[in-house]
Amino acid sequence: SSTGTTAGTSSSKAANLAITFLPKNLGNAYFDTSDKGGKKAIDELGGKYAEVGPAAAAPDAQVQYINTLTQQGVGGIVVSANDKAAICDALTAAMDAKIKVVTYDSDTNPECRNLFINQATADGIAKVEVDMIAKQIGDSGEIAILSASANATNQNAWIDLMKTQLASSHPNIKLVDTVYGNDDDQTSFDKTAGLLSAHPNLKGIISPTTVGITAAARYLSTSSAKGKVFLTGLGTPNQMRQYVKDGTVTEFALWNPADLGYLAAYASAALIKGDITGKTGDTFTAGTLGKFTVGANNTVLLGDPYKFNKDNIDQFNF
Amino acid sequence: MNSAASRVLGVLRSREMGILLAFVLVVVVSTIKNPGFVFSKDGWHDLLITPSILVVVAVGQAIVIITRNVDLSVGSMLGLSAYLAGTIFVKYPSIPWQLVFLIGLAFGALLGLINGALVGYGRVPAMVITLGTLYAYRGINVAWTGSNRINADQIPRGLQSIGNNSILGIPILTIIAMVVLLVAAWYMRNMRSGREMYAIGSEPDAAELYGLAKRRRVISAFVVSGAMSGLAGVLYTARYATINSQAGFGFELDAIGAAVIGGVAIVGGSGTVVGAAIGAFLLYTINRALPVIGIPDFWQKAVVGAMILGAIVLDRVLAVRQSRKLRETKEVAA
Amino acid sequence: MSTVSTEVVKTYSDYGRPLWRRILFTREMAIVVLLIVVLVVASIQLPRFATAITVTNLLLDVTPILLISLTMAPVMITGDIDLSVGSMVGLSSVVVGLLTHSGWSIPSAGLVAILVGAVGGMVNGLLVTRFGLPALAVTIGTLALYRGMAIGLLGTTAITGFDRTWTQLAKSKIGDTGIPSVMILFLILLAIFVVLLHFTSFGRGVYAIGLSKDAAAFSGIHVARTRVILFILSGAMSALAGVFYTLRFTTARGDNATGLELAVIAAVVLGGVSVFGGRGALHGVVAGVLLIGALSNALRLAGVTSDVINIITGVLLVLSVIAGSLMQWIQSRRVRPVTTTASA
Amino acid sequence: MDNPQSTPVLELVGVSKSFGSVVALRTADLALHGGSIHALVGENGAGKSTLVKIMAGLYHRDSGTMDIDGHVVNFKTTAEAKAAGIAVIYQEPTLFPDLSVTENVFMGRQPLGKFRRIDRAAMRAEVVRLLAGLGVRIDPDRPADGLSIADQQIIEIAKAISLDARVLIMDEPTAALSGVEVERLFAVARSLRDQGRALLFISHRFDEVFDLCDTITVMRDGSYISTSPIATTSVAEIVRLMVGREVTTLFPKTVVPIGEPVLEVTSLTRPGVFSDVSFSVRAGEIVALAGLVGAGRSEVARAIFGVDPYTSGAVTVHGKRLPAHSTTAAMSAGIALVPEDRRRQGLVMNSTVSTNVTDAVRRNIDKLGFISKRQENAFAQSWARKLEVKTAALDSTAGTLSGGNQQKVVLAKWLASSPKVLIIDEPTRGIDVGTKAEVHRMMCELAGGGMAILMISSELPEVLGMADRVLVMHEGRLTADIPRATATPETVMFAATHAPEEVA
Ligand SMILES: Nc1ncnc2c1ncn2[C@@H]1O[C@H](COP(=O)(O)OP(=O)(O)OP(=O)(O)O)[C@@H](O)[C@H]1O
Ligand SMILES: Nc1ncnc2c1ncn2[C@@H]1O[C@H](COP(=O)(O)OP(=O)(O)OP(=O)(O)O)[C@@H](O)[C@H]1O
Ligand SMILES: [Mg+2]
Ligand SMILES: [Mg+2]
Repeated sequence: SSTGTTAGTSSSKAANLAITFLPKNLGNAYFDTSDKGGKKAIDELGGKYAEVGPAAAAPDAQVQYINTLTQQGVGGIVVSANDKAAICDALTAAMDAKIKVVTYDSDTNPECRNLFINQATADGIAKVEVDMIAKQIGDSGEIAILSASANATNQNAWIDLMKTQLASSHPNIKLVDTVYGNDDDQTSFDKTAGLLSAHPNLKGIISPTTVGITAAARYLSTSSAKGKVFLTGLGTPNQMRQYVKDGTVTEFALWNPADLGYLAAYASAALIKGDITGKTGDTFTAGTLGKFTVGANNTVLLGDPYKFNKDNIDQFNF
Repeated sequence: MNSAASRVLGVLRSREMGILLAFVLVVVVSTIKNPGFVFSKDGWHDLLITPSILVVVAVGQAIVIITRNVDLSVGSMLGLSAYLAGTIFVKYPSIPWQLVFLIGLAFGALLGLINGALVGYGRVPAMVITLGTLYAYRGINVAWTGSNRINADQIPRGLQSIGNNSILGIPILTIIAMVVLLVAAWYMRNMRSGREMYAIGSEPDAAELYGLAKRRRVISAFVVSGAMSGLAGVLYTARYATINSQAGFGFELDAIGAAVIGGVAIVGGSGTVVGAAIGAFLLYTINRALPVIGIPDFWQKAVVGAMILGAIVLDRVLAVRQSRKLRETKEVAA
Repeated sequence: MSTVSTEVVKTYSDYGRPLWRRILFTREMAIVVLLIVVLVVASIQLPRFATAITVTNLLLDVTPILLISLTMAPVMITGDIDLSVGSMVGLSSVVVGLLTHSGWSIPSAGLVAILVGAVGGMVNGLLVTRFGLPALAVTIGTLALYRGMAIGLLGTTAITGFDRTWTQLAKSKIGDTGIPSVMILFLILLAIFVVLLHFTSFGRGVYAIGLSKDAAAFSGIHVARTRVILFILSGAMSALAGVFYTLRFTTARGDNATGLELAVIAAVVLGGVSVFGGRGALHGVVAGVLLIGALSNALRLAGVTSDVINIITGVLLVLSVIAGSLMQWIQSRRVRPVTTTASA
Repeated sequence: MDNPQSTPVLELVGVSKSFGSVVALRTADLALHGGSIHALVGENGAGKSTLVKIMAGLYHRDSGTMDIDGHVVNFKTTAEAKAAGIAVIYQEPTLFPDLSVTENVFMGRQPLGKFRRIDRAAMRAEVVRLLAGLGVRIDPDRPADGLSIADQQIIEIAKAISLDARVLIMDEPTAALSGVEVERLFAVARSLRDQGRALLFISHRFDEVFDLCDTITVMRDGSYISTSPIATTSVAEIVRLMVGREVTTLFPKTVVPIGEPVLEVTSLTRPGVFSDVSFSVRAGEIVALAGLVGAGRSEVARAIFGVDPYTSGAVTVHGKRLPAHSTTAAMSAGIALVPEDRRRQGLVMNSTVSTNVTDAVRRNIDKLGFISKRQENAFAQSWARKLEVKTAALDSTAGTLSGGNQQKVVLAKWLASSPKVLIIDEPTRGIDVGTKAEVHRMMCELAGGGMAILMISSELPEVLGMADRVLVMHEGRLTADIPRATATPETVMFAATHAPEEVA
């Protein structure tokens, strides 16, 4: 088809190491960190790093960017999907044009990408969050979840798993509400306020998103619920440091997003160079992170989430 | 009936009264369901503080709408000045916050002046101009901010405490909003230029024949709206302390909604800034009250939409009844 | 009222200006020319622009806006406005999703969605005409209402997994041209609306309503009925765009097409439709939509970021209206209108 | 009368003004003296209103001089003119409907108290005093919205008086007023004259001009023609100067055979507006509907035509009953309505002449719903010729035509629909004598052709001169049905001012 000619550069002999990161949206601290990791890896590889993305996390805008990248004939796209199906066709078209597609952070349907770099297994993430909140509130009472958007694939998967684990291992904990802050600071902030007024007996909040947990912590830190309502979830150390220090938050978890980007970039490069095809069992080396093996469903696992608290938080800067 | 009594009756029958009652109703119902809605430190605090930023923007928006214009760019202006305020704090952490408030006001006024000049001199509908600047200002914001963001730890604690602390049980933000509101209400009621804005919105052609300084008034309305958005931007920084390029996105519809719910006629010439402020309170309190009343998160927006429609339909029905009454009484003079 | 009224019977010229001036010196033509300039410059400057794949992507991207602009233009020509179109796209998407999920076929689900759109449009129209409310205020309300219903109905889920024959059809191209097949549908609709608006007495009524509702009513034009019909068409067309949206992105979500209303209005106004009503033509509108689409596509391809695209869209919009009034102003140095245009 | 020795308060010499290619004023001269009421007359489009707007500071003259007390002035804004003591009452009232009567009177110059705060109490007291001085009872706190035209005109006058202006200009202030209201206005005008102010009065009604004014200036085609004391001139003389020829008969009434009833209205009622209105109009008959402004005549006409609804009663044409509230049904039954407010209702002002002419018949000239510009122009061409509309091209904007020509376009629009019943509301409002005679001649011709004509008019001479039968309305009810033979000013006015029970 006509796509072959436009993607001409990618079929030249030298590997086309122009790799573009397409996060869910720009201006998101989490992706800033992860994409910086990606840039570091691409610089090490001598490739060409770029980052594009929509201002607001919507799938249609992501499709336009994917199409443009296909037109430009980049070597690889590293994308965090705003919708697991919506961007599928655009990604398939990109793969047809010999572009390697790696998803990170939030996956698409498996057939629309070459590889998914999984920050942690959904099970592991759900477990770590449930364990932390159970420990903090004394394994009984009302809790609520402050999520990102109602459509976020990864969030919903974790929430479902958390529900199962709560039901099976923590019968005295009652999940009373799930609200959506849309990964928007102001909305998350106001939703936290709403949660507290709607549920006067609330003892804990889990926010499995870095935007949400920061906004919730900021709300709690000046509210009278500070110290009474426990907050945990997924956050970055830099954003959470002051709230851990002032006692608003005891413990939260995350993987290292920079490592995630770094690994995704190396995986993308390995695909472009033809070192791996993405099939289960392939192995490749990701710079300083060492050797990784492609697991089931063409997925590479970064590792287990890491817990941050007063004692260790100052050792991290991202 | 003596005039004092008729004035009291007039106030009771006014458009603002209806919305105020609706607001009280929402609060009462929520409080019955959950006393903490009002009778807890946080409930009280949130009740007052949540709508405060919108109040400031809605006051400016109401003034623009009263002149038979509309300002769609308020959200973008808010975002730009919030980021400007944040940047100033990052660069000069010891800067007095009062100065930043002034800078925000002035910067917003400048953006508003651009809107106003384009509308006034271009003789083109404000809706188109401000739709254009909505895009342009937001674009400038994104270009400037890029994927940067300003985090809470970069904003001085002093400012953040302004954003969240209270004096005598009333949040500072709310006090600021109320001061702004009172000044604007006084101005719109008691100053010649304020009344001229009503006149211009009521009948622009007559205003022209009459020799009112139409262009100047319209431009100043936009400058005020810009300044209010600028101030709101700084307040946003103070309250949320986290700013990226999307701060205030979509705020224009909330601001117009607040004004419209508050009885400011979209065709200009009538309504008050106080009404717009009550509209802002009603709009955001509803948002918070719905989960308390037991309506799931997902349906909130739909309820807000239904409320806007209810408010304007009710307002219209009352206005029609009123003007029919006026027509019927006209022959008394003859 | 000539002093001597028994002169020879006069023949009036049909037009005050020669044909070429009437055709070339219009707002619409300026936009068409600008579009051509953008296309030519982009093709020269960006080697990857003049390709079939660009044609495909550009047209697919603008299809929802193109569709909705066909009805937004007449709505705005009557002096109304419909801000609820983006929300209706979302609601229609959710309806399609829910129905197919419970076993309906795409065509029947799509028809129901379009019906829902028509009803939503009718609600807008009746609120505007029955209560004499400004369309801006009403549709701000339904903007929130319809979006809220969409989000409320679907909750957390996004429905995917539509019948592939339909999702493929939504993206298929006509042969090697790169032109999406959906353009055939659009062209048919465009033809219908061009005839309706520019060559029928219904269309004449639309313009008359926009210029003076009173005078139109006294000329036997069904003012309220016409306005309601246009709102119904607007709702139905937005729903159709919603069906396309769902199929193209193979996902039904409540937040689909958030903010689309402003993009549509920007394009329609750029294309020469006056927000006061009474002015505008569909060739300008289509050119306006394509202009914004082509510009953003070219700029993205050139590596320009979305912010600059936003700035350019905004500035273009402002410039395009200012240019018109600048010319008016130059003319007004000679002819000063007594009734100055009000700003709203 | 003019005192040639004294300096005029306001003097214009050789003023010209063009709008693009349209020359509105060529050489206009005018001198206004204190203690005098000066009349300005001329055909439609003679340039009177343009001259007014120049004096008001709204337009800027292209050449010529304007002096106040012998000093040249150049107003850039209406505010400057106001400051110089010139108050203008435009034909269309310039009120702000949402604001109170008080605010309307004082907009922009409210009395101020401390901190430049508006002193509402003082303002209200002053308005109460002004209105009392004018002898009217209008609630100063009510909004201007909903006031009758007459009351609106009173507010305009109160405004002008409160300005304490030295020059008061009134552009056709009486066009929409009834007899009583006109008298009240004249009383105010005379007292202002006696205070030494200069007044300018523009009107197409000569009886008023000769009643009120002491000096008269005639304009034709944008040029000054003559100024003379009223005492030394006559109506015929003025008309000759204005039109440039003799206008012999203003009411060329011809006797035509009266046929069968065409339009029949029975017990038409709309609560609060009109009730139990019954009458019929026969082919070839001109029936006048007289009454005071606000009696509800236009409302009856609108209900018959289907623009407004009615709650009970019936309208039939040739025995066929029409559905209520349907203009299309009325039109296809052969009714046409030339509405009273041509700027808002009669014409689409921003549309072209040809579209306006075809607007009402567009469903007749289309083919299977399709309409083309060519058909439209051909159609408009023929009707513009028949009525001799004065316009440069068929695509000129209707709003740029002078009042009389606009009226011709409205007539063309409705005659084009070949109606059986023509309802014509204030057919000659704001129209000069020459055109007026033409309109009247046309009405007689149409009646002669078998058309049934219902004419609403506030001008008694027109009613008496044209009608075969006079219906009179008072406060929403028909109070009299007077045949031509017995119709006199007295019988009509009596019925117009008395409720039905009192009519014997
Ligand atoms: N704004 C304008 N643009 C173009 N032509 C105008 C404008 N105003 C007035 N004219 C033209 O100038 C001429 C004089 O108009 P003007 O309104 O002064 O007449 P007039 O004496 O007041 O007539 P009438 O008795 O109908 O009110 C007319 O031919 C009119 O068409
Ligand atoms: N928007 C406009 N553009 C151009 N000319 C105008 C406009 N409005 C009014 N005119 C001119 O002003 C003149 C007077 O308008 P006016 O409102 O006084 O007309 P009217 O109601 O018909 O009464 P009369 O003609 O008796 O003055 C008309 O001759 C018309 O040509
Ligand atoms: Mg005039
Ligand atoms: Mg009347």
